Amino acid sequence: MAERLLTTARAIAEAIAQEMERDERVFIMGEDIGAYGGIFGATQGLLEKFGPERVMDTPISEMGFIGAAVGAATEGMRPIAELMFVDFFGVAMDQIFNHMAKIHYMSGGNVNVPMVLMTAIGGGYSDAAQHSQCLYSLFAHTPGIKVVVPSTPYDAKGLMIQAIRDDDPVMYFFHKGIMGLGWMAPNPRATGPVPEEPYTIPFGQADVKREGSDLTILTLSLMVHRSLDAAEQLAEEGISAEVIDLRTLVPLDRATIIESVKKTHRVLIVDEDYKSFGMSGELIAIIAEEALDYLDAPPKRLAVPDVPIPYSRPLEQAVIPSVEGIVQAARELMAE
Amino acid sequence: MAERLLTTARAIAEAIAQEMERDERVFIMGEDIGAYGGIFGATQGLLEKFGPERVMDTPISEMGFIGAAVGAATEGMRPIAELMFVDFFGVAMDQIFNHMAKIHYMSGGNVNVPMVLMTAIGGGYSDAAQHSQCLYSLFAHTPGIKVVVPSTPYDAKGLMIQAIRDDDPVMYFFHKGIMGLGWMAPNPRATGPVPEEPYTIPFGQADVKREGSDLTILTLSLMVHRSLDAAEQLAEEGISAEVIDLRTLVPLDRATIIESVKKTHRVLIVDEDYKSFGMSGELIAIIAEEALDYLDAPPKRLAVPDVPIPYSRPLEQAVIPSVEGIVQAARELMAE
Amino acid sequence: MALSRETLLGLYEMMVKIRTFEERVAEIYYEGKQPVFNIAAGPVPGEMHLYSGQEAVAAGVCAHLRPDDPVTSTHRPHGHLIAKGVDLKRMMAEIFGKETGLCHGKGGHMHLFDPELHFGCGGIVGGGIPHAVGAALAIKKRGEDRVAVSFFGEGAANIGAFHESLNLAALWKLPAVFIVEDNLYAISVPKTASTAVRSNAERGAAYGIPAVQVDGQDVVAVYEAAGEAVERARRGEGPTLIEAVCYRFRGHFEGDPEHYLPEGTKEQWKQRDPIALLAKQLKDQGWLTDEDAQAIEERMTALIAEAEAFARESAYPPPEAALTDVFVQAESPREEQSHG
Amino acid sequence: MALSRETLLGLYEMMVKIRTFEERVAEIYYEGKQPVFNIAAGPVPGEMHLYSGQEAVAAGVCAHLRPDDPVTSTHRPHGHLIAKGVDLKRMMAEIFGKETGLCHGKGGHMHLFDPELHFGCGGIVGGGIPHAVGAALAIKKRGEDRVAVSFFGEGAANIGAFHESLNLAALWKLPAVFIVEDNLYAISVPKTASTAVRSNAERGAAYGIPAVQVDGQDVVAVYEAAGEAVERARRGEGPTLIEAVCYRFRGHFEGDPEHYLPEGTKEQWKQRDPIALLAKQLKDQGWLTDEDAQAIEERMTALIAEAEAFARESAYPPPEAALTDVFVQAESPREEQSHG
Ligand SMILES: Cc1ncc(C[n+]2csc(CCOP(=O)(O)OP(=O)(O)O)c2C)c(N)n1
Ligand SMILES: Cc1ncc(C[n+]2csc(CCOP(=O)(O)OP(=O)(O)O)c2C)c(N)n1
Ligand SMILES: [Mg+2]
Ligand SMILES: [Mg+2]
Repeated sequence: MAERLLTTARAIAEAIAQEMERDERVFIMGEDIGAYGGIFGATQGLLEKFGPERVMDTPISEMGFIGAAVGAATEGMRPIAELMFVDFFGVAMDQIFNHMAKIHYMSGGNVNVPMVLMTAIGGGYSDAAQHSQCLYSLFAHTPGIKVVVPSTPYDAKGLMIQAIRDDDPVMYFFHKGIMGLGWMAPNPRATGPVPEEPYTIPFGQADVKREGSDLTILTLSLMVHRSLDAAEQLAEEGISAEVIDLRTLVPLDRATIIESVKKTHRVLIVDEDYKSFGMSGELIAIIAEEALDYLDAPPKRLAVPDVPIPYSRPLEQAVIPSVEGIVQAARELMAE
Repeated sequence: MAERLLTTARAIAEAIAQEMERDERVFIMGEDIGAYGGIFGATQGLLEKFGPERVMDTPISEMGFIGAAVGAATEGMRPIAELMFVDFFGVAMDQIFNHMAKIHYMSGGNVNVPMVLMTAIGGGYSDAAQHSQCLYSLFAHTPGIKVVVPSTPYDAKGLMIQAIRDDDPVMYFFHKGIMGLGWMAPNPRATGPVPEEPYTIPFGQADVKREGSDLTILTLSLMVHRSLDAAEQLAEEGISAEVIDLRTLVPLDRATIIESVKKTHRVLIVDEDYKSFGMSGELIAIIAEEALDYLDAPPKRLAVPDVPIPYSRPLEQAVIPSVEGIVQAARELMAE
Repeated sequence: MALSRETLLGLYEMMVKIRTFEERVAEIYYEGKQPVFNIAAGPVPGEMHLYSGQEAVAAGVCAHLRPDDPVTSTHRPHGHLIAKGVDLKRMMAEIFGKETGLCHGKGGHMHLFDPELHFGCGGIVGGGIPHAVGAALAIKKRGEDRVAVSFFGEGAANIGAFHESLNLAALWKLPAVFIVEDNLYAISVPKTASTAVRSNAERGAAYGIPAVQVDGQDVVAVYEAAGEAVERARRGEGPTLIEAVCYRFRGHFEGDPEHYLPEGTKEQWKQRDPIALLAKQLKDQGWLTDEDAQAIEERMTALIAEAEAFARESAYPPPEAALTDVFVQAESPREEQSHG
Repeated sequence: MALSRETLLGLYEMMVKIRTFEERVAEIYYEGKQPVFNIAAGPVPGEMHLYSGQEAVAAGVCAHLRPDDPVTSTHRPHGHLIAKGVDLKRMMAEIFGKETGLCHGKGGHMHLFDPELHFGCGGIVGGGIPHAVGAALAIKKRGEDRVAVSFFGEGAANIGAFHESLNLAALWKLPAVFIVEDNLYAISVPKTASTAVRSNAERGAAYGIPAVQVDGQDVVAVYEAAGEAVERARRGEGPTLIEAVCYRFRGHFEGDPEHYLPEGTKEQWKQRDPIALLAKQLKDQGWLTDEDAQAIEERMTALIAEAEAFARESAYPPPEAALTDVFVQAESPREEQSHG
């Protein structure tokens, strides 16, 4: 039988729908998630299936409705809230950071906050400084939040089901460029095989998306795709790159990272988030702590160079890691 | 003439007063900064000197008044805003992160946001999960904010004057445990010599608070004091620790860090912030990138182990780096 | 409608219970903090915000609540939690940071959670208001007749979460009651310097919510207003906003120098101690004698002494416990991955 | 009071200018996006929120403003900036992402800053409201008679920043005017599903601020209400809240499928096009002929064509420019360190 192909957006919407069917405690709230189907399509079809009681359009009150999700979760529901763009986190950060993330701990483990906060990340289409960020590092720095950042339709579905079933608060970051939206630049990998039945992918398991022996590329989300394209080019030059999709930052699959670095002895981090004080630093630190003697060259990182995302196309293209940039960085790493 | 001694709180208040005298565009806003003098004393005496027009108590509206500081700054004033505890950043993060930090860049350099956002950090006195955090890493990850974290009365004054005169938004983090407050556990180094006349300390200059040859301790804020105490003990065991006070995270004095590591070949990061995806990772990454071959042992870090700050004393003491913990970590580092 | 003797005596007892608890906590708090105050010292370290003076509000509102009615509170939560019916032992043990505490020592005085009573609180001003909205939403979704109540200060009524929460509750017609405890100050900042209107009841209009200001020293006034609001919510008719004007007798937190208070005002307010006011009324009605009053006080003192003894005798959690409870599921659920 | 011919014609011209600009930007926007829509393609990539249909609000309000009156706007800022008197060339160049643009290409359509006009905007709903409060505070501190105006949508009136800002402005009696543009929708969410009251004018009461709802398709009504508000602010009498009910003719952003619109409503609203309404009034009064109208349109078209030509001919900033302007002072100030 031919494999069923879905876009990432449809895979996510299907995961949510299946869990809503399975568990009546699950409901979803957010701006434009009802009739509109979600600005990035992650909730398409849900209103029609489940009605406005379980698929709730909200006012522009992120502090209010994300806080309400926290309150509903502590009362035994399993809410999903959509923060339209991660860039808007600042208006709701207190609820995310001081409540969603900490109530379980502060209560000594007596109160659970089983909710999913899903949000869109990423740039590359000239949406500028307040609509193009990734920011998963901020939340990975925050104790108490599981951080999920899928890259493919298959992973997106399995990780979403896992997230909804998880008893902890989960932030789920989908990159606009992997959703398979009709109005974005086409990304062939944004459509892929997705089984119809529900399935889960455990958190904390990185996925080796391509095996290689000369260097390890650690990355996630859209940058998995760019890294795979770069690996292709590098292969033509005789450089064998292993591409590891971290998939979740919290929990982080240290074992897979360390194992790969011990094999290749060289590591490049590709990250669409800001460079300093974030994911790329953490990954290098872990490697330096656990595999220092295996490194044949200083680790390298390619990330947004600590500037806000500029609007103008040539500026934006200069700061977001590109396939060419990855190829170039890998070459430099091999030359060290 | 005997040196004049001030607490850090008085040093900060003096710096602000002197700048308010020098520049009438400077004013200060915050909760309880007037009659109360600031919960941590950073504004004591200012209301009496400058009156309620320039020393403004605000409602509990951090989004509103920090946003108002941004608006006043873009209109040519030089506001100082106090966020009482950094833990409350979440209610104002949008203004900090998307506006204060980005307007200069988004405007193509045409609009300046010369303001200081000062805030209290740190735990150790059982104020629990929502009143004990450090969080400077979150802001250091954010392009467009200068991040200042002094450790002594002398540095506090010079860095505050620098911050007020700086044309960029500056976040200034003072640790409650270094303020010299009468109601906190005494810290002898919270009182120190402070010149009366105004002076500045440039950003991006780390300070070697103690020279040493066997290992480098990179730290800041209260942890400078704990590290100095630890260095003392280590010296008795024949271990010579260099203690570097970073003073500012943005800009970061990479040169001093790298130079020290090249000298000692061993590095320990001591950080009261959460361990993962933060400062400690960044510092190790920089060292791995720039001085990999100089390391005789994997870099080590001591930080809050990715848990919220617990209330109960034995729990809290277990997660915040202590003098004993630093000594122990240094010993282990030397043994590798 | 005149309240029954039983109701009034119940309110009286509850107020005495709260007051006795708070005053005893204050004494304990200063252990180890004299002659030199060190916030980190003594059996109860950290900040301490007590509720003495405001008892009429917690008692008057919570008298209408069932254990399963969700309540969210603030940095000043003791009164609400006691009025909700907490086990004083586990509450006191938490304040001592002990293993037997409500949160096994992880929460402390500002972060008390009691899931059996559907009670939560926290140290962020306004942070609990949206949680009550969410709890009310959960109630409505399940078609239950429970009511979610959120207590917060007049200072909190100026933070964004207040606005967003009231709008959501009104829009979705949720079974929620919002109680503003206007004790005139947010730390040192008086309401006149924080709030552009005299009464937060004027803010009900912004959401089409019935709103009323009541005398928060008068437990009967609070009881009646809250009763209407709770009933309205249980009937599915939506939220209510109540502002209760009261006064805190002990300063914002222990150690507050209170330089900012105009001279004599606290003494004036103490003339209207809610407990004394009700005692007088009860005595006038012949429903309470001095001996009764004394007996109640003694009973409460004994209860609290018992809680204190429990707390003191309990062990601290072991240091390693600091590392647990970040996540329910440190590992992923055991379900098998069906693909991939 | 009847408005003068000059005033009315000024308003008319301004509305035509904005409309012509927006409709031309729409055409440019679709270049490179047809037949397949790709948001990243063409000379103007990214999201595009146009102002067509709401011109009466920007024109009616800004007619009272001086260049030095601060204005904060939103993700839909073109109308406000044009009405404020921007150089269309530099504005258009910014929308094209060119070096000659207002922000040298770093800002783009949602982040237009013109310090000479004291104008700023941004992509975060409600984000600009506190900035207007701060600008008004700066004005008051300096004793000037300038006025700060903040435009935002009815959707934004449900976010916390609205509440905090209005309270601060009222409390501090600041020279500020808050304009809610109620175009009935926040993307797809109708006001009835977002706002618990019918009119945001009802929210003035929560801050003791004079508040009024006006017909936002009627530029004269907007002009008059805004005039009063601006004068009140200039006289030092504090803030005003105005809600102008209007409609967006082009969807939330370009590409909006608008499935959520009830059938026929847009067509109904287009019957009340603010430009046509004023044109009719002017013609009825004999103050505008068809030829006049055509001449104005041609003049505006020419102006905008000139701006477009300028934008097209301008160069893109060099890629390295992405790394500048994070800080004013990449290095510390040159002042000497006097100690240590
Ligand atoms: C968001 C936030 N801002 C500031 C504080 C510091 N703070 C704690 S309590 C308090 C005053 C609260 O006043 P109110 O709401 O009136 O309650 P009350 O203390 O009077 O009971 C302040 C400013 C905080 N905890 N959270
Ligand atoms: C804080 C925040 N939440 C959500 C969004 C996404 N968003 C952009 S515009 C918009 C609708 C705004 O509606 P309104 O304020 O009525 O303005 P209008 O678009 O109708 O002019 C939304 C939800 C945002 N930009 N910022
Ligand atoms: Mg109060
Ligand atoms: Mg709208």
